[in-house]
Amino acid sequence: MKKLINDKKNVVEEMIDGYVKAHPEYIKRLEENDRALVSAKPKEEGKVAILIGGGSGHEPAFMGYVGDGMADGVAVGNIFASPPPAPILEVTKAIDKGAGVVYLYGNYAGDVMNFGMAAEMAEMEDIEVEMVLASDDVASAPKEEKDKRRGIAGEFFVYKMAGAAADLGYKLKEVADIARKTNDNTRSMGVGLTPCSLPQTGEPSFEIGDDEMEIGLGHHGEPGIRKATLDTADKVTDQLLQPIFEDMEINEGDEVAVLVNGLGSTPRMELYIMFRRVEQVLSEKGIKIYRSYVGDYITSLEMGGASITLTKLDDETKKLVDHPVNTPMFVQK
Amino acid sequence: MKKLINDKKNVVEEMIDGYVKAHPEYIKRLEENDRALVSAKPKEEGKVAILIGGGSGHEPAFMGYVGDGMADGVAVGNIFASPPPAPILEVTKAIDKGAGVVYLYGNYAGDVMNFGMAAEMAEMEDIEVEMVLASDDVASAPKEEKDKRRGIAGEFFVYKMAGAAADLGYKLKEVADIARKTNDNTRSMGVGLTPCSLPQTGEPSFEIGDDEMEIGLGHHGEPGIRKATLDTADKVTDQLLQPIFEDMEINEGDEVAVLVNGLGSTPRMELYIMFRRVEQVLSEKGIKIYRSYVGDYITSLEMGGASITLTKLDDETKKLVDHPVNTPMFVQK
Amino acid sequence: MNITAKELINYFKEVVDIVEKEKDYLCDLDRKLGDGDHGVTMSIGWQAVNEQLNGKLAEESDCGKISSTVGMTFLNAVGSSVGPLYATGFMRGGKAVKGKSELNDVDLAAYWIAFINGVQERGNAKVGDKTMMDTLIPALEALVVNFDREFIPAFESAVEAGEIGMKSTTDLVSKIGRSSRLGERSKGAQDPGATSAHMILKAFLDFAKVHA
Amino acid sequence: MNITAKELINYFKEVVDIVEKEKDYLCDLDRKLGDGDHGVTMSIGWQAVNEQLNGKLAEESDCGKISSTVGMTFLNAVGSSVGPLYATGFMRGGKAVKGKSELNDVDLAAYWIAFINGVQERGNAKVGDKTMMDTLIPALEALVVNFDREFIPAFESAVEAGEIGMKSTTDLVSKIGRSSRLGERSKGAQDPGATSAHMILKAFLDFAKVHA
Ligand SMILES: Nc1ncnc2c1ncn2[C@@H]1O[C@H](COP(=O)(O)OP(=O)(O)O)[C@@H](O)[C@H]1O
Ligand SMILES: Nc1ncnc2c1ncn2[C@@H]1O[C@H](COP(=O)(O)OP(=O)(O)O)[C@@H](O)[C@H]1O
Ligand SMILES: [Mg+2]
Ligand SMILES: [Mg+2]
Ligand SMILES: [Mg+2]
Ligand SMILES: [Mg+2]
Repeated sequence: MKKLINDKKNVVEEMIDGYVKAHPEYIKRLEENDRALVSAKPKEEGKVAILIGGGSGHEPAFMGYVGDGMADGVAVGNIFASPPPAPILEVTKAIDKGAGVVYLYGNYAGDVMNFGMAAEMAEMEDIEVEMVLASDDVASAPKEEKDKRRGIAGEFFVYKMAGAAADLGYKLKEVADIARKTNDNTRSMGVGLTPCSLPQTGEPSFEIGDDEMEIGLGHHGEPGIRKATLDTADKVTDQLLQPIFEDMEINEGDEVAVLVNGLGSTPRMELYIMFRRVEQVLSEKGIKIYRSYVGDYITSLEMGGASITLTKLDDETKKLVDHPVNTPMFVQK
Repeated sequence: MKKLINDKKNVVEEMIDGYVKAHPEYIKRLEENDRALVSAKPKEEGKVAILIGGGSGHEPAFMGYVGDGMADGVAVGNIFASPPPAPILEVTKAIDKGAGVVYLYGNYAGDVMNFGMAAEMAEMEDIEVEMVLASDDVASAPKEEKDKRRGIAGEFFVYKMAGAAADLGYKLKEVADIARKTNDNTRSMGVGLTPCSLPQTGEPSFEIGDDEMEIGLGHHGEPGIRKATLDTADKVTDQLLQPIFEDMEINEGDEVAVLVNGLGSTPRMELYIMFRRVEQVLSEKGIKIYRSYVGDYITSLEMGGASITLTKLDDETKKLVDHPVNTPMFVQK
Repeated sequence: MNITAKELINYFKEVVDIVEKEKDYLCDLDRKLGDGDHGVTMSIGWQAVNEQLNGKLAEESDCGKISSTVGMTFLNAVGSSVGPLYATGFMRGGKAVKGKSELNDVDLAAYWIAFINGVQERGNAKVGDKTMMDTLIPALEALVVNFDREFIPAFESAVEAGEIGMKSTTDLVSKIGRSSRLGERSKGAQDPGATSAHMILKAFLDFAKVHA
Repeated sequence: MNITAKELINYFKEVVDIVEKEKDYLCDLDRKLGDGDHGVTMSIGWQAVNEQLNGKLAEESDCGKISSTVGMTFLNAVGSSVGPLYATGFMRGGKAVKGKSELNDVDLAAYWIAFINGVQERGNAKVGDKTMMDTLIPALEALVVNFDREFIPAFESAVEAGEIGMKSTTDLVSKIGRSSRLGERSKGAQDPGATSAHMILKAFLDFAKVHA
């Protein structure tokens, strides 16, 4: 596939370079490690700090979400690969304001090991760390094993709520609890239409027929639960919603935030057509949409497809989801 | 190409449907015409209103830019086709607060005719209308005929500045002058890597070899000025910047806002790699970047490629570019 | 010859069918020069017209009203470049035959003269700009020069002249509209608007011959 | 037999070459089961290691230091799943031979035992989970059972057992890591990590034989 890149070995480096140069008022690269980025506006002393991270290629996630109301720092991995412990540790040291740091990341073997190692090292430096893993992808393990599920677009809500809580002065444990509660109340399902390709290999990430879609696809192109014949937007949306409803305790009168997330190359036009159906189905069920997000929030390079995420809200998380955010790639008033 | 749509005849209708349902706090569809959308938060009496519009398929443009600090209403056309006069007129009537309406749109034969007809009708209803056409695409006509050029991503800055001016209470003529000044000081160049396809035809919008790019491509897939062999991001960026510099009165010490705009499927990673080069070249020339925008601002469905826009700033436009914005698809604090 | 309101409606229905049949071809042409949607746009517009023809206009007996409604309907369904152009044509044509329930030879000539002048005024394109005017202006000239009481022979030469004009667009460098940005690269492809304009004229000629 | 620090460095350079040669194959395997980057990751990591081998480590005479540095370098270059896994292996191996400028048969056995135990502790995977442990645990068992003063024969059986383990992953349903989400669909492809682990062991055997 065609890419606007220079040396394929340097894509992540050069992306970060461009990023910090484009948004110096938001973001700073640490001298200690060039994969370690922190907010240019440090938090007040005594407030809990939020650290996010994961592989590259998911932009706006993860580096795009550093700023007021979301994360204080990010560790940036290679494409689709967890960052190593070193940048995580450096970010941790830089953003800790004496109140501890919450690590938020997706449930992937690599991230679990690298963030885990970094947390051990941080504790050796007397920094308290809480870790919360997003595991919102219904397709990735049965309901009984929710903690085995991977994190996909629903991670966005985990950052959103935890970031707001930290901003509002919640304590370490409380911020982590908000993140856990959000993850518990969040479900996502994705569909893939066209593959992406890693700059280094140029090979399509998966094979798929001209009239096929991959239901339950992961956001690194990991195969989903089944291939099916591509159908109308409404029917595809229904196929994504159904397992979410089967999995989730959600009833008439409940309120949710909705995220219809594009995987990279699917136009907003199609995302809004999907949203239209989500709204129809939810309103038929008497479930109220409190807030909606439609766009590219966690992508997979130029992959084609989308995911739908529902997160059930209560009075506390409604306040948190409304909390303003100001980052280079996501601003909410 | 694969699309997540229902009936291809209804894509625009259903997109708008989803859009207004997703963002009821921002946007309202007029009863008089279902292609006529206005801000849910009407402007104060006596303030100039901004009307934007054009074909669909460019999302976030144009409908995404309705809200505080940008446009008050939008007329939505079919895919890549100007809206007819009727929705333009209805929006005009709905948003006029007695101080007149500025129409901002790109310089395309269709838009010129339809907006022109609507303006005539509006005048018959005693609404004062000013029209400003964006013509920022250096590739589309020689320098001597700047007014023949088409508008591409640089339109964003025209909306941004005019929207801010209207918000700050500028009068009709003054808002239009700001829009014209911005257009005069704005230059863009695009590059296409992969085509998009209209939902109705499913055919690729242009043909291009596996190692080719189209330099100077328009954002509807109109062929550019030449095909060239795909090169590194830095060299492509240089090829886009060179004609901009040749065309523009810009010197050491000048300040600019930069927009690196993705056409649809090009990942942010690549846009930031291009931005990195833009910053290098500008800083070599001693030109200061006052503000940067990197992302999908005016797209062409799932087209692959990008454009670079520079807009030269003065003290007034610096204030205007900094002015906050709050729309469903673009928020600036 | 006389064309009744009912027949005029049937003519417009023929255009609907032709556009449906030729829409892919029109898109192909537009992909070479523009944004590839001319066939889509024509189809959207004429399908909307078709609804009116079968609905509100089905019993309409004023040829002028029929044509203006076709124009307005087309315009509001498509916008785009051809929306205002063809709409203005059909509305001006309608104005020229306002109130008439039948069109005789003179009416028909007046109708198409008004049509073409309307398109020209709206778009301001000249012969050689590589637009539909390369079909329409030669057609207008031939119609005016050859009209002498009988519509069909004059219109036959108009369609012939239009066809030559249409074909001439292949070798032209575009000077107006989307394709003008291509410069020299616009050579070698026939203009989609010139092509659809020819279809509209040709369809009327065929229709008139059958009903003569 | 004895492996000097210089030779140990040369072994790691062999791994660098093998990974470069096999990276596409490893990506192919990972595309079937995971995110398609295993070869890329291995290549990035071993290229970073190679820089150290030719730079800071070129004159290093402490085998323990060499191996730990290889581990840390690999980890910091790649992160990912295999970063912590292989890094822990090389660091634990390094710890087992700390301070030694030459490794004898017993040292070598201790090195690889520590290596495999390290990987196992880091990843907590068991035989049958369809990971690199399907190569490494059988290898460890064979090494321990067969080691009797001489390293090469014992390691030969370790590599053989590892190969059988590696091949067995093809028919396994994955229980851990990215591919576990595939369920039954993970059957039919050999695990990329099991494959690269076998390469690392096999390369050492070949190297040791030449230097014996
Ligand atoms: N000013 C004009 N006068 C006459 N015809 C024009 C003018 N501008 C464009 N056209 C015609 O419009 C055609 C393109 O129509 P279409 O593709 O439907 O619209 P758009 O260019 O908005 O996509 C061109 O082929 C040309 O014949
Ligand atoms: N917990 C674990 N223990 C041992 N090996 C593991 C574990 N998790 C994953 N692996 C190995 O990692 C390999 C994948 O490596 P790689 O593709 O580089 O990382 P990632 O999965 O992060 O993309 C798998 O093939 C598997 O052998
Ligand atoms: Mg990976
Ligand atoms: Mg068009
Ligand atoms: Mg067109
Ligand atoms: Mg992998």
